[in-house]
Amino acid sequence: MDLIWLIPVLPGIGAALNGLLGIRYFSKPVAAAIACATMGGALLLSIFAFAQLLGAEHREHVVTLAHWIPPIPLQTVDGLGAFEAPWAFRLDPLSGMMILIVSGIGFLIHLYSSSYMDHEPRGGYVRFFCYLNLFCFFMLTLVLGSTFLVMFVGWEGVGLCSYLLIGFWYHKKSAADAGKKAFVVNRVGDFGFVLGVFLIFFTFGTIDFREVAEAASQMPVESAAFGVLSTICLLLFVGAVGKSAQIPLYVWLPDAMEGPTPVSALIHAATMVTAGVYMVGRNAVLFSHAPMVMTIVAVVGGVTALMAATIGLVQTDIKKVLAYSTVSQLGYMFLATGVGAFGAGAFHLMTHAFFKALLFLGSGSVIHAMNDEQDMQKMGNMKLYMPTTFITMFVGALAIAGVPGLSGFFSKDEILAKTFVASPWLWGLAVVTAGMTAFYMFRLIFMTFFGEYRGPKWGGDAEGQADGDHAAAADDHGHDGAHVWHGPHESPKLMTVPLMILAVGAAVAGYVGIPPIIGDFVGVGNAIEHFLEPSFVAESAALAEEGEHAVAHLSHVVEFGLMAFSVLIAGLGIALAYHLYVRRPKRAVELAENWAGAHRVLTNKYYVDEAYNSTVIKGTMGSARGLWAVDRNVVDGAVNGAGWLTRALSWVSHVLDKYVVDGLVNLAAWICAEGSYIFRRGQTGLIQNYAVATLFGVFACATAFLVVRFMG
Amino acid sequence: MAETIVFYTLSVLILGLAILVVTAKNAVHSVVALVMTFLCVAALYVVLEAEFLAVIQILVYAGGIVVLYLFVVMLVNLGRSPEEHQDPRRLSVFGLGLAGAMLLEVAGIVVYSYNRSASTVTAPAAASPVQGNTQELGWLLYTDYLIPFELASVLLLVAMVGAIVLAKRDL
Amino acid sequence: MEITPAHYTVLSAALFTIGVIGVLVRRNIIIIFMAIELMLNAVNINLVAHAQQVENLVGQVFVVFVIAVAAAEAAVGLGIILAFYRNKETVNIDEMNVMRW
Amino acid sequence: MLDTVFWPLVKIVVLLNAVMISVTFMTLLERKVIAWAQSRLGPMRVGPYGVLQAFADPIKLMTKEDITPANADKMMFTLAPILSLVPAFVVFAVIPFGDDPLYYVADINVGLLFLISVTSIGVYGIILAGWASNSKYPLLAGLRASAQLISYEIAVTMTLVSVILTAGTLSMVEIVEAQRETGWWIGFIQPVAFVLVLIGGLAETNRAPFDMPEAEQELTGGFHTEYSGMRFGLFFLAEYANMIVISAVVVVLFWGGWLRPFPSVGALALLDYIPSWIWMFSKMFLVLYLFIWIRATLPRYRYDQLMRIGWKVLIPIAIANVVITAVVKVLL
Amino acid sequence: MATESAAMFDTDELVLNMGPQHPSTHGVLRLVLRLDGERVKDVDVVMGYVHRGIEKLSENRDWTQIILLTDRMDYVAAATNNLGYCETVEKLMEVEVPRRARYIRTILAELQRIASHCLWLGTHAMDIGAMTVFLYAFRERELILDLFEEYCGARLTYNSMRIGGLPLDLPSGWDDKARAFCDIMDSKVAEYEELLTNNRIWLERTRGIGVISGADAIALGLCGPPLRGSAVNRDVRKDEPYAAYDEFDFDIPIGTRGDTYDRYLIRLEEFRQSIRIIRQALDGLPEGPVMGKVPRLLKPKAGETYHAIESPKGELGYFIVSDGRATNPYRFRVRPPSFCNLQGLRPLVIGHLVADVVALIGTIDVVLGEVDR
Repeated sequence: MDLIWLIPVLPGIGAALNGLLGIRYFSKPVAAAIACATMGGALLLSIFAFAQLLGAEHREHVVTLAHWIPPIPLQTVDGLGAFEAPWAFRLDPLSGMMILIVSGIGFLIHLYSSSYMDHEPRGGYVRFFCYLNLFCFFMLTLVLGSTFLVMFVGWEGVGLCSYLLIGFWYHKKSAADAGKKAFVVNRVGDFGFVLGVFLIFFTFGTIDFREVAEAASQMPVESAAFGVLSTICLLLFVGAVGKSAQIPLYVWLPDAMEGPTPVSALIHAATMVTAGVYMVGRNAVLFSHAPMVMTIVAVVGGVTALMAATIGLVQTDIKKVLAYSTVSQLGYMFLATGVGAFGAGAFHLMTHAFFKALLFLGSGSVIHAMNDEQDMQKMGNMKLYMPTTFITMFVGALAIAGVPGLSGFFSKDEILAKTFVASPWLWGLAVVTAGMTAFYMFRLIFMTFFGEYRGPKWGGDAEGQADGDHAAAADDHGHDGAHVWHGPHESPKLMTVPLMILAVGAAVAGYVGIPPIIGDFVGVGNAIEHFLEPSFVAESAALAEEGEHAVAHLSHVVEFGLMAFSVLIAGLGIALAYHLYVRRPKRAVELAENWAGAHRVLTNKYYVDEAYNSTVIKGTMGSARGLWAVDRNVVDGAVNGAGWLTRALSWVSHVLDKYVVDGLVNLAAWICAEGSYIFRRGQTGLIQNYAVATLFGVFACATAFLVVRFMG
Repeated sequence: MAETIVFYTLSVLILGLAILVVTAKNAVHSVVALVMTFLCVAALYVVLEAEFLAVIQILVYAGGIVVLYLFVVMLVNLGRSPEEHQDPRRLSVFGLGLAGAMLLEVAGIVVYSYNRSASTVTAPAAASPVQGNTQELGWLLYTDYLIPFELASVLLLVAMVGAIVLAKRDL
Repeated sequence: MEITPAHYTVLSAALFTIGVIGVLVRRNIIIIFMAIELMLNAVNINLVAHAQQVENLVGQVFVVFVIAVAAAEAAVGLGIILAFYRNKETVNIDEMNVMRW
Repeated sequence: MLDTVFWPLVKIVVLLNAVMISVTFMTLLERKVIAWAQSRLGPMRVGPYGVLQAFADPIKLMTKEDITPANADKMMFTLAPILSLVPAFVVFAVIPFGDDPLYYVADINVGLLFLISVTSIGVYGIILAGWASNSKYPLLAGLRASAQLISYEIAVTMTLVSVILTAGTLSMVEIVEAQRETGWWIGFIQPVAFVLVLIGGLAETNRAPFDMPEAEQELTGGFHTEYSGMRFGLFFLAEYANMIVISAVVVVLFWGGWLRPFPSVGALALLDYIPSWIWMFSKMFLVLYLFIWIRATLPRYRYDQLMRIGWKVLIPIAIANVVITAVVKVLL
Repeated sequence: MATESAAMFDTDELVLNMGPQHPSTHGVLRLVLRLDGERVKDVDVVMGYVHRGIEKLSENRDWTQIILLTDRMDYVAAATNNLGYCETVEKLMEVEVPRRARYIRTILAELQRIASHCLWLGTHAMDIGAMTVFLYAFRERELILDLFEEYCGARLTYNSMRIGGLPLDLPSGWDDKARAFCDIMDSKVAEYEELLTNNRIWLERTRGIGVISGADAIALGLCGPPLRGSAVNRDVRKDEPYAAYDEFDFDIPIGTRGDTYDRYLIRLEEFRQSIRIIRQALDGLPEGPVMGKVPRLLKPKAGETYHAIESPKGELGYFIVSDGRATNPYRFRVRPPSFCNLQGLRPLVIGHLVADVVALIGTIDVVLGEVDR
């Protein structure tokens, strides 16, 4: 376990190699091999570390790599404190689970990308892997960080990589803009996070997670007053909202779909966006001492989940649907943490990582097959052309829809159950969302894979087949635009194998968290909750007791009922989707026309972007203009006045200089020039004349010597 | 007796060839006369029991430096003789007279001083641990005169760099 | 008649004078350089002769240094001549007066 | 007087004649060996198997009209072949052909240095020949040749320094004696130096694959294009004399001179009955045969490639060899 | 230091006249080189020293007499010239040539190709200084000349074909001798390769020297090995088969870099391919007459025709116009491959060193008799 620092460093090395040398020298396979190998190494180390953690008595391990910031005396509540930040990595159940997710899914996506990005020119290809590796480096730093500051390094790093990768095709204006948007919106959240960290240090005099948690557990639960802990939590939550795309800062995530699809899968579905959830989970103790903030978290999560789901209902861009779905599922996770079910949130985080990565990669495969077409209206009947992708994506959709037996069912159901205990209202919200989720997911599946093919035509089948070899050969030669599309086709092995692995994961990952009512029958406990417990619960005795108490109140019957109800809702959603998009496709159009107003609102995503544009952006720009006017008139005026004064003074000095000082100098020069006529005669420029002069000198000396000798 | 013959023969050769160097119309002839002069000087070194220097004189002077002159003479392929243009202000005749006077003076000094002190002063070097002209010279160069020797090598390096920089047409 | 260092000195002086005359009279700068080599050789003869007379090799050591300096001088000097010739198409020392007032 | 003047003079006369005769036979040997390499017979008409060709050639050269081009510098045109021949002959003075003083003219204490320095004079003949002909091809070839000679001279001299360090003396005779005392021919101790000297020797004698200055196909004969008759013959003589010198130097410096093989192995003392000069000559013959063999086999380098090899390959290796030799010498 | 000055004796432009009497311009080609030091800045190719007016002469000769004149064009590949001319006239007169004659013609043409390449290899290697190869190659060329002598009595100008077929059938036992020659040649090609192909000096002298791109080569109208060296797959034997080439199995070697070394490799490979063709032709030699049905008085009907064959040097084409009344051609014009390839000399040479010029003259393989005609 002492080698856990290598887990983030390995992809870092890969990024450095590819970035410093690769872009100039490496061929595509070499770059991909380096990236995949470093990620594979990180995955192996992660598995190894995780296995050791499972076997360890004390499930927490901190490795301090080096001193980063030496102790700096800073003011805190309790007088001077030492602000100190070692480069320390912490391996505990929560971070253990996270590194497995990040390195595992990261590795699969590296593999997938090596094929998916093959159409890129060599430089871009290597650059992509450099960014991807760099992202994994920062993400692993984030989850392994032992202090808020190390975590913040990762936090900002993944933000940077997200920006780079969204804007990977930077020559496309929309991509560049989306990158900027993601970056700017994240800044808002990061600002809150930084403030939160400041406040933590000011309050506790330390920024180490464990020490903070221990200190916080000694403080009373702020159920009545909005105290310092609540403030901290609110600020941290602002950070989480930014990173995890919750209301009101979710707007960047759908736009982030401009990036390459593997990026969307890795960063904007499986890992980075869950950093907010992870962070809240990591600070479970703090949050459980601030029930008011918890409520805010739950409400924000619930509302986000519902709102994103409604938008997702009408989107036609396959990646946008998945993006809103991600926002919605993240809302779910926050809902779970908000109601105190940190374990359930983390559990959903894990299952979501599997099926959402799967869905994104599957959609990437489809997009790839359709020659970069993302509009679902132009797809259809793809199951004919790409069976593997279809099957794996279907499994993913089933999982996210919460069909019993698959992973989504377990995690979502647990959240629902916990929510019901906390607040039936929120439960209602969540159930409706679940139904919508099932609907739009299957709408996606049906529009893409079923029905008639609606895409562009390509060369006749026979011809296409005959030219297959030729096309492959052409692909080998160059990627500069000469790529000819020969109709939808199944993706290469390198892309489908990760899909299959993820599909298996999406199917079975839920079995680590079987809910007690089923687990009791088969004699298996909720393994993951039990496993994650030390990270969340131990310290917050008060809340834990309350939670236990509440759950205990939920009878098996009610729980079964809830479960059945949610399954029913999901089933309804699927059925509705089938009805509207397979059985009677015209009906969907009619519906949209009948409900034109609502449809328009949903298609335009509630006009949130426009609202932000007219308020926040316009406001910022207006105030900037005002400030500029002040700057120009007042500040510049003062500076110009000073300038004028200087010039006036210098004119006086100039006159003096010109007639008095220069006059003296010129006089001296004139004297020299006039006098030099006499001496210039000797300077003939003939070297030999000078030599004669030298010789004459020698002659004189010799003569003098002789004279002295003979006379003396 | 033999030494006398050899000395006078060589002296006549050296001076005659040197005059040829200075007076030859064609620069190439000058160079050839210069080589001959140097070879004769080398022979004089042998008479003076400085075999190593004699060989070095041939190797470095005759075989190296003068070849350089020859190259330059050939490269500087002149359309007109450089002697065609003469600056009216030059003091050649004065210089010639002055040089002659100098020669007389120096000869005078030499003859005078040797006549005054016929006894020659010898200052034998401290007993050298090695035998033979070359070895002793090497010993001196690498012990007492090590620093000047190294400086000379640096000088040559600098000259080499300088020559390349100057001679390269486009840098 | 025995050959004394005085003989060598006179020979050296004569050779030196020929060199001096070459430097003063000729206008081809290459030949002037050669005259300078003659002067250096005159000095060398002197050094070697006296080294033999005083039975001390220091004189010969200095001849080695003189030769080294002569090599350096020839290399740099001829480099300058070539550079000059390329620009001015002449090696006449009377025409090398661009640095004059 | 007899010892200091007469006998050396006799030896010099004998040696010069021997050199000239061996040069004539060298040309015959070269023609024959190359002919055999090229599956033909070579000269067959003059004498049995063309043996008398060796005399026919010089006679032809001597009786041919000796033309001096109208615009040539007459004095230099005549001086050039002499300048290239004299050094080639002078160096024979210090080459020991056998173990007895009878077999060499002089054993001077700076023999090797003398050899190097005198050889370096030979370049004048080539440059002046090129210049005096007052013709473009010879001038070009003359400049090429002199540049080549000087470049490779540096490499060879550098290499010889390592040999001097190994043997600890500058005298040719003592170098051989040193090899006898150690029982190791320097060629086994300094194989790199041997190869360098061999390559440098090829280049210094303008032999294939470095025969640029005489590249018939490019410069129609090089610096001696305008020469004919015996003046051309002198160049020829000088070139082959130089080859013999190089072979002798290689043998003396690296392959034990006149020593029999395995000089330290007493069991082979039987071989001492063979006179030392036979050993010397047979070794020289092998080296010369190698030169001819190379000429028959290899194409020619281009001028810039040749200079590149000289400056960027041979000289660095030579310097490295000297440094390594010095370090080893100090450490031992 | 001395060499530093030597390396820059490029002080001014030097005009160097190479040829017409120069050992390495292969006949009487004259090059006026403008040198910057040793580097060629420009070159004027002057030719015409052996112009004999063969084309004009032919317009005043009997159709059969012209065969004799074609011998004198590419005199190192006379049989190929005969073949091209005869086939052109046959095409004009629409005469059927017996199969046996076509086979023998193919054998002769390929033997001629080997002989021509032998000459090329020898002189090319000689130019670069490898003189042994020269004599080796001539030794093998001698064997071919012996074969020709036995067939038609001549060793250089064969006059070996007739319109409509061949003057003579093969002498008995000739085919065995030809087979024996093929066996000898196989081992000899390996010998040449051993001497040159991996020779360091040879590589340094030829690789990267005289590089010309395929597009440039086509634009200059190059043909034969110089064109194929630049990765252009063009060989008349494959593209427009004549004689009996469509019945044999052989490969056309193609270069990749378009430098002198590639052209060398191509010609060496052509040795092997020629041997392959000869062996196939000897094995499948059909019986029958060697002369087709041709009228006594040759008087083709009015018309014009162009026909090209692949000579060792490249595409050799004849353009003949007959007015239908006279027993001589109205217009006779040759497209000589050497002439076309000589166009490539100037672009190849510019920028190279003087020493490369001879290598480059060698690599394009011109015969001045054909250039000047």
